[in-house]
Amino acid sequence: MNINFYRMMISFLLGMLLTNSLPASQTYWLSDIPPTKELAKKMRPSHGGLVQRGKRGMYIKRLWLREGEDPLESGYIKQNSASLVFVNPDKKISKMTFRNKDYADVAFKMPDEGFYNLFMTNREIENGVLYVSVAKNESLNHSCRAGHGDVKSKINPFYYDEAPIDIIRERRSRETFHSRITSGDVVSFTILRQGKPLPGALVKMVTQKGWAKTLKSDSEGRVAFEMIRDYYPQWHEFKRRKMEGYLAIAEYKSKDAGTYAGEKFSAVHYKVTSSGNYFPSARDYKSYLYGLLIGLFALTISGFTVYFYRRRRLKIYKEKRFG
Amino acid sequence: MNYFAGVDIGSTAIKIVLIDDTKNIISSKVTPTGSQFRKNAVDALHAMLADCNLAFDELAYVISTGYGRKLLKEADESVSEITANAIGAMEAGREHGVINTIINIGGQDTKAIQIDESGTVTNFAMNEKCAAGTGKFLDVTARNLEIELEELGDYHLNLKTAPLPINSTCVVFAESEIIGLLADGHGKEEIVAGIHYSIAKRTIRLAKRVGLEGLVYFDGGPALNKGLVASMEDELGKKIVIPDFPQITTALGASVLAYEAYLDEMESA
Amino acid sequence: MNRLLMVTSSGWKKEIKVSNDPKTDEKKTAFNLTHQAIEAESMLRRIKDDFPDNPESMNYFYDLYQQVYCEGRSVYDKEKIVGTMCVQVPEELIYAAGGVPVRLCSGFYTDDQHGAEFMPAKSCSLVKATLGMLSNKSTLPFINKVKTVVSPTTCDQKRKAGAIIEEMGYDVYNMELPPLKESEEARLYWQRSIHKFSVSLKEITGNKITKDSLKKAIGKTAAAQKAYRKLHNLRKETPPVLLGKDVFMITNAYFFDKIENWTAAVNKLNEELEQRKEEKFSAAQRRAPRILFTGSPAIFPNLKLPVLIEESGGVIVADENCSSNRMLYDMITVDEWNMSNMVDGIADNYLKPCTCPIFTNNDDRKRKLINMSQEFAVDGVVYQTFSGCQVYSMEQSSITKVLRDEGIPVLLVESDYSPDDMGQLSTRVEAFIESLKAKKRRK
Amino acid sequence: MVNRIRTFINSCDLRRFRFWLQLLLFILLVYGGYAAINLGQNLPTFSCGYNQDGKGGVCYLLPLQHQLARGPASLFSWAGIAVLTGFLYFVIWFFVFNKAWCGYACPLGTIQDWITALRKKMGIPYASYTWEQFRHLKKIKYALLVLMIFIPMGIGSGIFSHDMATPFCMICPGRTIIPLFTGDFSQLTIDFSSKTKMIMTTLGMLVTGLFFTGSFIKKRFFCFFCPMSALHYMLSKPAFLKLKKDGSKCTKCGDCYSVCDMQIKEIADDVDNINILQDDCIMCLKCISACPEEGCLKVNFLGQHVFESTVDGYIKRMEKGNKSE
Repeated sequence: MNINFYRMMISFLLGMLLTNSLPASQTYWLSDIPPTKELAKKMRPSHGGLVQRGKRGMYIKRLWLREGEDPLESGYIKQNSASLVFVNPDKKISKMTFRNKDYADVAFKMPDEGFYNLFMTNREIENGVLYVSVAKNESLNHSCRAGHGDVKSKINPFYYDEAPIDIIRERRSRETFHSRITSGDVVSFTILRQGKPLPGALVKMVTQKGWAKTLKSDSEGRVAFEMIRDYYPQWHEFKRRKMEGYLAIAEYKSKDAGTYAGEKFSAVHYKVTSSGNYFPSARDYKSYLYGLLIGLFALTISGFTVYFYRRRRLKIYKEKRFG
Repeated sequence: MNYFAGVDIGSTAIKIVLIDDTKNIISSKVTPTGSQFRKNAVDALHAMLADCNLAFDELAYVISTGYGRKLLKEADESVSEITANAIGAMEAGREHGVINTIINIGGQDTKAIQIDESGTVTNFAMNEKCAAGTGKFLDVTARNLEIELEELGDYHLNLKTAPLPINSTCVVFAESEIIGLLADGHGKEEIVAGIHYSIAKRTIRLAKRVGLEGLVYFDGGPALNKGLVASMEDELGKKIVIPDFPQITTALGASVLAYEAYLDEMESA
Repeated sequence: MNRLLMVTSSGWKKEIKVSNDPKTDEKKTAFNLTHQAIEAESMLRRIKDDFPDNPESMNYFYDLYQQVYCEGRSVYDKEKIVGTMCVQVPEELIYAAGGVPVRLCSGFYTDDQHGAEFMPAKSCSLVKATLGMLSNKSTLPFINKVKTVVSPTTCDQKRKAGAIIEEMGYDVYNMELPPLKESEEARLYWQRSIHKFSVSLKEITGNKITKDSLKKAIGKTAAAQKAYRKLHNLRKETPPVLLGKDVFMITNAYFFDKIENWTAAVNKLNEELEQRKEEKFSAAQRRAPRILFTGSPAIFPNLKLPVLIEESGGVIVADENCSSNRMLYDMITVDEWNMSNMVDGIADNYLKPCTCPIFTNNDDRKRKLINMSQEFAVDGVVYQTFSGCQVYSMEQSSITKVLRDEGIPVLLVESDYSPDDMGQLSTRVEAFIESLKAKKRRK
Repeated sequence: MVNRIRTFINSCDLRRFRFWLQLLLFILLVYGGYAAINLGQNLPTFSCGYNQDGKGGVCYLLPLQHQLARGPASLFSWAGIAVLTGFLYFVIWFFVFNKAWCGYACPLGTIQDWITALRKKMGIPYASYTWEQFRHLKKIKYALLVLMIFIPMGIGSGIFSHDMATPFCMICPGRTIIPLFTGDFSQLTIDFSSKTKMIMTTLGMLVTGLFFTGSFIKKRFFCFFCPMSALHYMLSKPAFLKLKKDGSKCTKCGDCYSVCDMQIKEIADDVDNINILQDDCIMCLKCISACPEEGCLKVNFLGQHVFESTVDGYIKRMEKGNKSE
């Protein structure tokens, strides 16, 4: 754990050098993993990832802007003035900005159940190309005490038409607030541009351990990845709640030209990122074979004991014998 | 004025009682039963009526009781001697207080009856088949000692020493036992007293089965025998009520029942 | 063929033809000339004629007794008869094994005298009569057909009688009955002896008990018991629809009659009684005291006491003895109709509800008597014990105490088969009936 | 008119009635979820919570163990009220049918009755405990109840790891068997993720294996060890549905004891108490259907007649049984 910490510090320093203008070609994404240990202590796990407990049990979500393509070691951006669009489960859209205290971070309360979406859009022109980079984050808020009543209405993702480019993780058929993405699951994304499916986008999936795969989105802008199984500890050290991060980056170059803030550009380079977590698959630690074996074992053993007991009882009658 | 008759055809004697509708006894008669139950009973009844110059049809209601009750066709109804005895004892013992237990030693059987205040029989016991300790036993004893039945009481009373323990009260062996005792030189008084005590012990044991609390009433022929009464009281440990005419209590009860049955008939008619 | 005039104690005459045809080898007189026949005939006559309005469907039973007990014509001819000594022998198993159970308890005074040679003076007349019947040459015809006698070793005298019967040449099968019935061990013990009995029935009757034969057997006795249960409930009516002596005749007929005919006859009688119930017809006088008869079983022709009670004005509305109620009341309950559950169901049915005094504690019998006296609105209980019957006389005090606490008067009668205590008995019974009437009038 | 209905009910064929009612309630509790039926999560019967979307309501033991595992801070604070209200709902549900929940509504009980019916068809006789075994095994359900309450509290106060969550559910055959009816086989697994999980799921599978053999030879095998029945019994006194016996009418024929699935002896032997409900009783009312005495055994709901033993009913049932199988 501490090795990563040093590497994180280096990239952090590197980040410090660059002023708040962002090199356009970099990948920016929002992550709920805190940069420092002190912050990490304040965090608590919940169904929707790390949260902070506010007054009377209110969950507060904090997101940090990070730069880089590695879900674990990407550096934290110091300041950023980009505007943020915040959408709560009731689909009310509001604006937000980074607090830029010592990191570019944002925090919001999550009173209701459901998904909270946050979009950071940043536009830069660099040597004639307009880089539109969007960092998206979808945080879930759920507590079992609220019961599991109408899951159906709150589970569906939010389609934000104004986003220049958007990446949406599709919900699986019987998904509930308790469902988790596990190794071996098929995770599919839809890439939208101004609300319309964007075919031909290059979507790259990067996991914490460095596995990466790039696919092209099909005609409806859909792309599907099968999550990799990359957790092989000794069986007795196995942690079924081991959380590993992934980063989905979609890029698309379009030829249309135009001017932005006075400068002309000849091509637009869209980039949208979305981070998430995945866990070891139940099949890694649950075995049907052993289950059925033990069940059958108990069945046959007790069956035979009863059969022989009954046969023996016919022959002699077990009297109470003394001595 | 209506007259009611109660005819008690016992094994040894026929007892008839005549009462009027104020329930006091007009006349009573005791004759030996003899062999023809029915004829003797009817003759005795007619003889008694003749004495009080009444005709048979003036009798409003006649009830027969005792062993031969079913044979007396002239009776309007027949009632068991236990029920009759109970009513009779309650009637005769009225001035002595409320009777609880009746002991009746008849010719062939000994009965103990427990009644409640209204004269209903609540429990009773009889000696089994054997006639030991009954009137018959006293007759045989008197005959063997060549003394009169009535003298038994006096012999018992002028006894000075302790009575002789007689173990068997069996009528059949009574004769041989008494002759044996006489041969051993025992006085008649000793023997009579011993016999009285063994009868008393046997009767009280029977009576215990129905309970002996409250007032005990003793009737039947042997109740005339003073000696027997004394031994019974000694054995029981308290006074026993003896009616003036103990022999006719059952017949009296039958006549009272005749009177009540006559009243029932009048009401329902 | 010369004629002989016979006169019995109760003044009844009968003309007798003395057959001396050479065919009968050792000069065996035809059954209908024996003393048993005379005794049976006089009692049957007394039961039929001394009571005015017997139900019409009782004639089936009167004719049955006439046929079997007076003329000696057996109901069975080819069937395999298995004699049983007591109600504890499971009839269903015998029927299932193809045999026919016949109860050997006899009520004949003549047999009682014959039996006296085997038994001590003061012993149960019923057992003496049974021994006499089995040893007597000119006995009831179907008794000669009995080869096997099943004795469930209930009361001491019946158990020892089993050994004497064995010496007479019958083969006797003794079943082991536990002296206590409450505990689980007793239940299993009895179930084991029933299992042994159902297996050894194969040697007795020659065919094995199968599931179907057992089911049919249980169905047969269940139908009979259903008919009896209906009769039992009809007797609760006031005014009473039937005299007790008739019920004894019916249930005693169950000893030797074919079960199908018996059930049909009882069902026919039930209809007639149902009809009487509507008409509010009373089989007894107006204020006849309702008597519960319990104690040693009253078996034809020794219905001396019941007939005496009803002649002196009482009516026996309920009985609790093993010649009638206890034999037919409890029905077999089966949860799963396979062999093991049916046989165990039979075992439980004969042991658990039984109120026979041979079991050590008799609180079941007390509760049953109290419950019956309430249900039948009983005025008095007559408790008969045969002199020498030790189990019933031992229970006299406890039963009388319990009934007296409930306010029910009890008449304890100790008698036997001989008619010589008729005089004394009639006095006591009449007195008891009169005391009940007086009590009833005052109430 | 009331009497005619009453005699009709009293002489009904209880076996057939019970089969259909059990089937109906089984469908309600195991497939109710598909018809959006949700009877809440405090049901006094084994409508298993692990049967994800099919369940018509949740067996109270699951939320009870969750709530007790919350840790002493919140358990004994105001938040603890939720545990009490949950328990209150359970008690109200329970008061309505008393232990008839086990005899009629419990899906696991119904499965065992079906297995018994199979054994009956095959003509194999049932087994029964001896009196000693009965007396000793009787205590197990109370031990399980105590464990079920104290282990979650232990989890809450940190003595046990979270992997021990809902301990009884882990070893309950309901968790593994009832979801099978909605095609969810996931519970038949051994969870190797931690030693505790491994042991608990192994125990679960062992009990499932034992359950099948046990309920094949012994009627209502599992109900004898079930902590829910122990919990029920503590609340059964004031419940509305009462099993009553009139001792004066009882001839101690022992029929009720011989047909009782749970082998309860007190029902036949006890002639003094009126209220004779025992802790093992599942109120299947077979004893009432087997009682030959008029009005001896009866069950009534707040004093109103529900079912009563009658002679005619008894005879009819015995005749029907004799002819059928």
